Amino acid sequence: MNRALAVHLIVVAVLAAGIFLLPVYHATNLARIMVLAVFAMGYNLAFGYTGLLSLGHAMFFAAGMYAAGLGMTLQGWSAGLALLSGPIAGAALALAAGALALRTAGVSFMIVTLMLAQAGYLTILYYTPITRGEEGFVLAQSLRRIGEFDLSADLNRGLFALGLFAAGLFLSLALVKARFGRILVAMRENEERSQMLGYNPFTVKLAVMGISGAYAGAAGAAYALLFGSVGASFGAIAFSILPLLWVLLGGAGTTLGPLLGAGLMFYLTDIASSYTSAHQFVVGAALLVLVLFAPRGILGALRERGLKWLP
Amino acid sequence: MLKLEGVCGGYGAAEVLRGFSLEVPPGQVTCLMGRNGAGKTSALRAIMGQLRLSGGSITLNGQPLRSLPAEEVPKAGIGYVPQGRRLFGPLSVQENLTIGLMTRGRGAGQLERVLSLFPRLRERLSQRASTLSGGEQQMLAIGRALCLEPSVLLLDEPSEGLQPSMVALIRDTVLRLKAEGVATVLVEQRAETVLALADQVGFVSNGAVAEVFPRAALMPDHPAFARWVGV
Amino acid sequence: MMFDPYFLLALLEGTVTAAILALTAVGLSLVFGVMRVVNVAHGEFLMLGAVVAWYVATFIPGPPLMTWGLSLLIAPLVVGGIAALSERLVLRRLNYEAEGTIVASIGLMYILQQAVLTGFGPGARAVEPPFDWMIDTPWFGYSGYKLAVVGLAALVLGAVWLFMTRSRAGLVMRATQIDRDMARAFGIRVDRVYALVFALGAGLAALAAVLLVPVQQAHYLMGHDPMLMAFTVVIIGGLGSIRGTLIAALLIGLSDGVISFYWSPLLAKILATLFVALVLVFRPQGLFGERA
Amino acid sequence: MTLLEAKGLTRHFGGIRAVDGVDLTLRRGEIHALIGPNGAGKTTLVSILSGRIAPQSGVIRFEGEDITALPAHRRVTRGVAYTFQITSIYPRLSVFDNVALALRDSRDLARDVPLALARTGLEGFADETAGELSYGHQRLLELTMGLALRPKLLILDEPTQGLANEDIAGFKALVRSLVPETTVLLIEHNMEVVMDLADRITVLNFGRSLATGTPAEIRANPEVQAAYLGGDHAEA
Amino acid sequence: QSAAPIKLGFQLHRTGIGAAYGRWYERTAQAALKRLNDAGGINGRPVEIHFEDDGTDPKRGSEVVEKLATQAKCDLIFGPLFSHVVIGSAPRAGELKIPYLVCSEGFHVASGALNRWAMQPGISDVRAQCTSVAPFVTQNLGKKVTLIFPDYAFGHDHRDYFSEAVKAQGGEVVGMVAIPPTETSFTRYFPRIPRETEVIYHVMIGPAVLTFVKELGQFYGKRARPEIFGFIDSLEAVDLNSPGLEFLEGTHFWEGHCRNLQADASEHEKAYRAAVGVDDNGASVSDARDVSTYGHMFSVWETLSVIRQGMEAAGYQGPADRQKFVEAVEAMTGWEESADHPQGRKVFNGKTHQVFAEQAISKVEGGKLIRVHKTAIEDSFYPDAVDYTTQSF
Ligand SMILES: Nc1ncnc2c1ncn2[C@@H]1O[C@H](COP(=O)(O)OP(=O)(O)OP(=O)(O)O)[C@@H](O)[C@H]1O
Ligand SMILES: Nc1ncnc2c1ncn2[C@@H]1O[C@H](COP(=O)(O)OP(=O)(O)OP(=O)(O)O)[C@@H](O)[C@H]1O
Ligand SMILES: [Mg+2]
Ligand SMILES: [Mg+2]
Repeated sequence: MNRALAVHLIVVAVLAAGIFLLPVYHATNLARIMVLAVFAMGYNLAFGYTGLLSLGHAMFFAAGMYAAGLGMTLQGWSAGLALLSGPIAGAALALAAGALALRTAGVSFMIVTLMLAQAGYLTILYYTPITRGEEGFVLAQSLRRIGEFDLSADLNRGLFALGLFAAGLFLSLALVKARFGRILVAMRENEERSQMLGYNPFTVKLAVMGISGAYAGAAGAAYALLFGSVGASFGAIAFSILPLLWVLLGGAGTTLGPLLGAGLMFYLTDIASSYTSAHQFVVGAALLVLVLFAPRGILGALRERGLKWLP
Repeated sequence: MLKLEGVCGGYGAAEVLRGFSLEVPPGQVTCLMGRNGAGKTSALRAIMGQLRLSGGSITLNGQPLRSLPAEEVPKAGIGYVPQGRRLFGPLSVQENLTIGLMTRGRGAGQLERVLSLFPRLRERLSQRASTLSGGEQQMLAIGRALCLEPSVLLLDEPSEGLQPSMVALIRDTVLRLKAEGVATVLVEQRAETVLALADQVGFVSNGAVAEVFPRAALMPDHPAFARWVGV
Repeated sequence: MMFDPYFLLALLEGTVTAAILALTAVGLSLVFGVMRVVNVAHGEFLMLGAVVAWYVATFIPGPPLMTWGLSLLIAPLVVGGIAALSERLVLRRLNYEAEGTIVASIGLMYILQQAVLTGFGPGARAVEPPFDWMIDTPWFGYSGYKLAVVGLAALVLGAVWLFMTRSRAGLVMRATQIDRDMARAFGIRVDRVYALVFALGAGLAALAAVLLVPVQQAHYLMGHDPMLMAFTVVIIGGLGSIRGTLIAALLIGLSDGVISFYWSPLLAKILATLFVALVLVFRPQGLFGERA
Repeated sequence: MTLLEAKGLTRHFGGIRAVDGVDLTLRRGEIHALIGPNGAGKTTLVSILSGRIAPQSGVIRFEGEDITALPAHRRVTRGVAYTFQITSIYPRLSVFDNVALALRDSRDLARDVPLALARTGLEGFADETAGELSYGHQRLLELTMGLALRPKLLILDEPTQGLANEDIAGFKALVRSLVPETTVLLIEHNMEVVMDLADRITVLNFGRSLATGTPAEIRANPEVQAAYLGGDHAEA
Repeated sequence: QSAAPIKLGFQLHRTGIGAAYGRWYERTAQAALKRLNDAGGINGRPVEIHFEDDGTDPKRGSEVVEKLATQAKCDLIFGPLFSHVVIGSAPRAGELKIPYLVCSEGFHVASGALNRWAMQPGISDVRAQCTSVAPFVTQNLGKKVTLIFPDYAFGHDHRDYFSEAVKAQGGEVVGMVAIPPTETSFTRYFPRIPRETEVIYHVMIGPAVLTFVKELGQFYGKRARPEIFGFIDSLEAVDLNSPGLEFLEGTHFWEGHCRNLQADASEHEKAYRAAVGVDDNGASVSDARDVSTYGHMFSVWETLSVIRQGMEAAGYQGPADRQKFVEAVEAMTGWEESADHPQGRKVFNGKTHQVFAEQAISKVEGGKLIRVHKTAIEDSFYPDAVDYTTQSF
């Protein structure tokens, strides 16, 4: 138990060191990876722990992103308020989508979330006069500050991303370690049994959808403010599949898997494209190799090979 | 004759069978008894090629089974009724039986025989197997195995969940098959069933057959029962 | 709006969309229904089929009808072969486990896309239809080939349906999917079934592609949308039900076509998408699926 | 005195009248057995009681309150527990986790889980993966989970299936120790167990209740003999 | 004083939906680079270009900006085309204070949405393009226009600015058909074209455009059809002789730069064509099937010329002079047709960071695009929407 906590603290400490010590390129990447990892951690709670294979999480990310972005540009919200609106928007939309989609299970759930997200994506396009659709819009640098804290400055960006990530990480650690986490896994493993143990599958799953949506929305809002642009491509299907891929790579149902997966995928693409113009080939091959040797993701494999305590 | 000699194997890294040896003579009923977790099911799975084996040999009429791929074992004439039924749940009763019939490419006459053995199945031919009652599922599991007209039949606790008259029916069936020359391996917990059917009884413990007795040597109060199954 | 010829056009278009959807979906229905493998690369098999068709049409001299006929043979073979290879090299080793196969098929998708991008290029390339037949109504013209696609799709679907129901193959495949160990215990050659199903599914996608290229073009990213739509069709139709697949394709194709006749196209798309989602919400097992 | 009262429960599947107007009364603290031929509707009936299946008609009262419309999980929290005929556990979780999930309001799992396991003799298995247990042990785990819920009414659907003989003896003792705090509704085909344990027996046939009575009465009932017991049990 | 090479970052759509453009942008950049280095580089220093793929994705785009700026330590970045990528990437360029020269045609630089580091000196923007072709359309093709455009920002710019210009010309927009993105078949939208329509104005992008054009042809069949005026974007990288495109004969296109070699082509134009490796039909000299994105890719070549001029004017030494570079470009007012600017004369607006050019209107004749009109640069002017020079760096 404490071993797990120690590992998490070390990871956060290493990330913090990275922000201060790494060259600016990698430090910015790290900030980006941490924000995306928050998205993935939320996804992991729903998918990795609870077994809800959603293909609609881009919708929640986009909800946070647009809530923050439009709040600032149309309503004149401050950056702090905009950041706060992200998780709220994400959670609200996730609860609404969940209330519908959770009437189904398995592949139907997958398709329903996919379709809802697609409808959400098209809605962004439909309101192009406001959202600027596919093209998106830019958040002026001058707006992206909380009081004196300029979110667009490199170090600040890193620190903010780290804070968000650490909050998300420890929250998810606490969640999965708590009774709630055990119940989530129970839903994944045998829903009928869980119901006959007195758990309400619907509310449990709806709750986790809400939490997951809040993570996604928080990441979306943070992304908009840290990197300064908002666009519909963050609501497209591909952006729903990415967190799934990250989580699977890092290890579904592990607290640190999302970070690992998001980071790995980022650097896989980044490094491959430095060496070859056919970089997708390298990435594809790497994915195959990884999955052949660690079909449960990297941390999943470690957990199977002895590190049983890994949360 | 089905013969297991010193079979060792298990799941993952764990060894479950530790030198399991057994001879199943044709046309006889061999019963296996033992405590929960002793390895009875694992032994049957070993025969079916579903267990990772690390040693020993399994032969049918001198022909080695161990080296065969799992799907060849039933074609050699071994029918299997697994514990917990393991039907093709989403398929209909009819389809489950058809799969049994396909295995050795024999005919419809067998289907007729199975259905007259379990008339309840005839009423339910188009029902999904998973919605059958527990007992009906057990009938289907047995019927499916009989469809392939086995020369060796492996039954893993077949009377589980069956009403008493059905249990009697299963006993009759085993005896009838015996008369037709089919060898049966029967894993069973109830001593009275064992004593009513067996030609020989093997007591399984700790992944191996600890003792084998011919039927004649056994009485309900035989100490082996107390020693190996705690009656 | 009594008789509006353009409503007829919307219906026609809806039917063609439905045919194309159904064609793309049958292969997926097979693979997904039997192996429960979420094959993200299915769309890439479709795309490969189109690319092969373009190569055949471009480099084999002869009238379009002949090269088209040749493509109908060659593309499924080539693509089925590639699929069988990837099944053997990757999926089999993963034991077809749901999670691993998603990553693996994403990997495969990248590789196939890159291969085509490098070899075939990023452009959209057209293939001539096998016959140049235009239907001329007083109000609009319509490509005869598109109508032919509807007929051909019906043929292909019929053939697959026959294969699945008349031959024992369908049964064997489904049993294999339900319980592999027990399927083996009844003499089913599980490995072979899986390889066959996977190759067959890919081959059908390629076949669909050959029918499709004269209408759309071969392009290295063309697989993405059809794959998602095909998934939807398969789920709405109910797993493993060919009839369901067909009806779901009609439902989706026509709803898209007809709704967009009345509303602004983008709004129509949104409505059609929501409609599909709601169908599933209120009939989670799909229209023709059965589930406990 | 009455814990549960069901009236006119009906559930048909297509043409099959699985449960067809059944009345059932359970007295507080009794062991009540439900027997009947295969396919008689026993599992369907208790599924209706536990809320897994909705009845097409009929009323269920539990402790005087109408629970017919309550979802299954709410019934569990009110004290109705069900163990499955076809084993339903969490196969990929450890035995410990399986039981921990059932101990819904334990403050100290490290203490309570081993205690719960000890009741069924599974104490040595806490760290094993549940799906890797032998069949008999999985059945025991199923039972453990039911017990861990500390229900007022425990519905056991063929609990002795797959148990070795010595475990059956232990099982009988266990069930006896549960009453009168817990009321037990027991489905069994093992007549020895039924006759030994039950205070009262209800016999179901073709979805209808054939008779209810003490073991002696049931044994003597000719209709029951014809439908279910057959000759050899009549005098057992 | 340094002889170390100047490093330019090129943000390239090598994969993703922009790939067809990307590969030609890369070829053009390579050709321009070779010419530049052969002529002695910039300020006497050789020039290198780092190409980095952004997958035509805004998220990756901003990562690529990061990579080119901070890891490859490029002096500036140029080359992106797709608007959503530009908008996703430009903020990061602004933060990193690195010049970001866009080779798009979006109305994002000149609209003021970006920042002082973003400029578009190579190609005119959508607003200028549609404003300047409107007179030709209304005067020669018809006054009742129906617009067909993709239902997102790029299409909306066309819708808004072209309608405005048509009205200013006394024409009338009688129909607007917005086509949802992700659409792969189009026939069912064509009934929305009102019967009174005299001209169809269409602009589509993405891989399905060929289908669009084909289906438009099928829809009209042999019947009388309105005049058709399209943006070449619909057919960039597509062979005009592809099956199904026969009906385009006699229709008109806007072209940023004429794909087919025109009878009056200048020497500069011929030299440019040869340098990039494009034949008289606008296809690759090594593969006649490999049609270029000729209407747009000149912007890469010309942007590089502007970079050279800007750096020379600023006396550019290294990253410390980036601001000077931007100011130097802002101070420019335009360029004559030359080897540096083979597409033609340009007027540059330093305040809006946007260039204005002559536009070609071509007619399809015998499967070739023959220019029938050239708009005046002044036709494309519109009031400034921003003055970047007043913004801080
Ligand atoms: N799938 C599995 N993975 C790992 N271990 C297993 C698996 N199945 C069984 N075992 C282990 O193998 C041992 C023998 O189990 P087996 O099922 O053969 O027992 P059995 O004699 O049939 O018991 P029962 O009477 O309870 O059915 C047990 O210790 C069990 O935990
Ligand atoms: N979902 C269903 N669809 C169709 N028939 C069903 C369904 N569920 C149960 N049945 C049928 O209803 C009847 C009663 O089933 P039930 O499971 O209640 O029997 P049971 O008394 O528990 O029998 P057993 O002792 O064999 O377990 C059976 O004939 C069964 O086939
Ligand atoms: Mg067993
Ligand atoms: Mg039952």
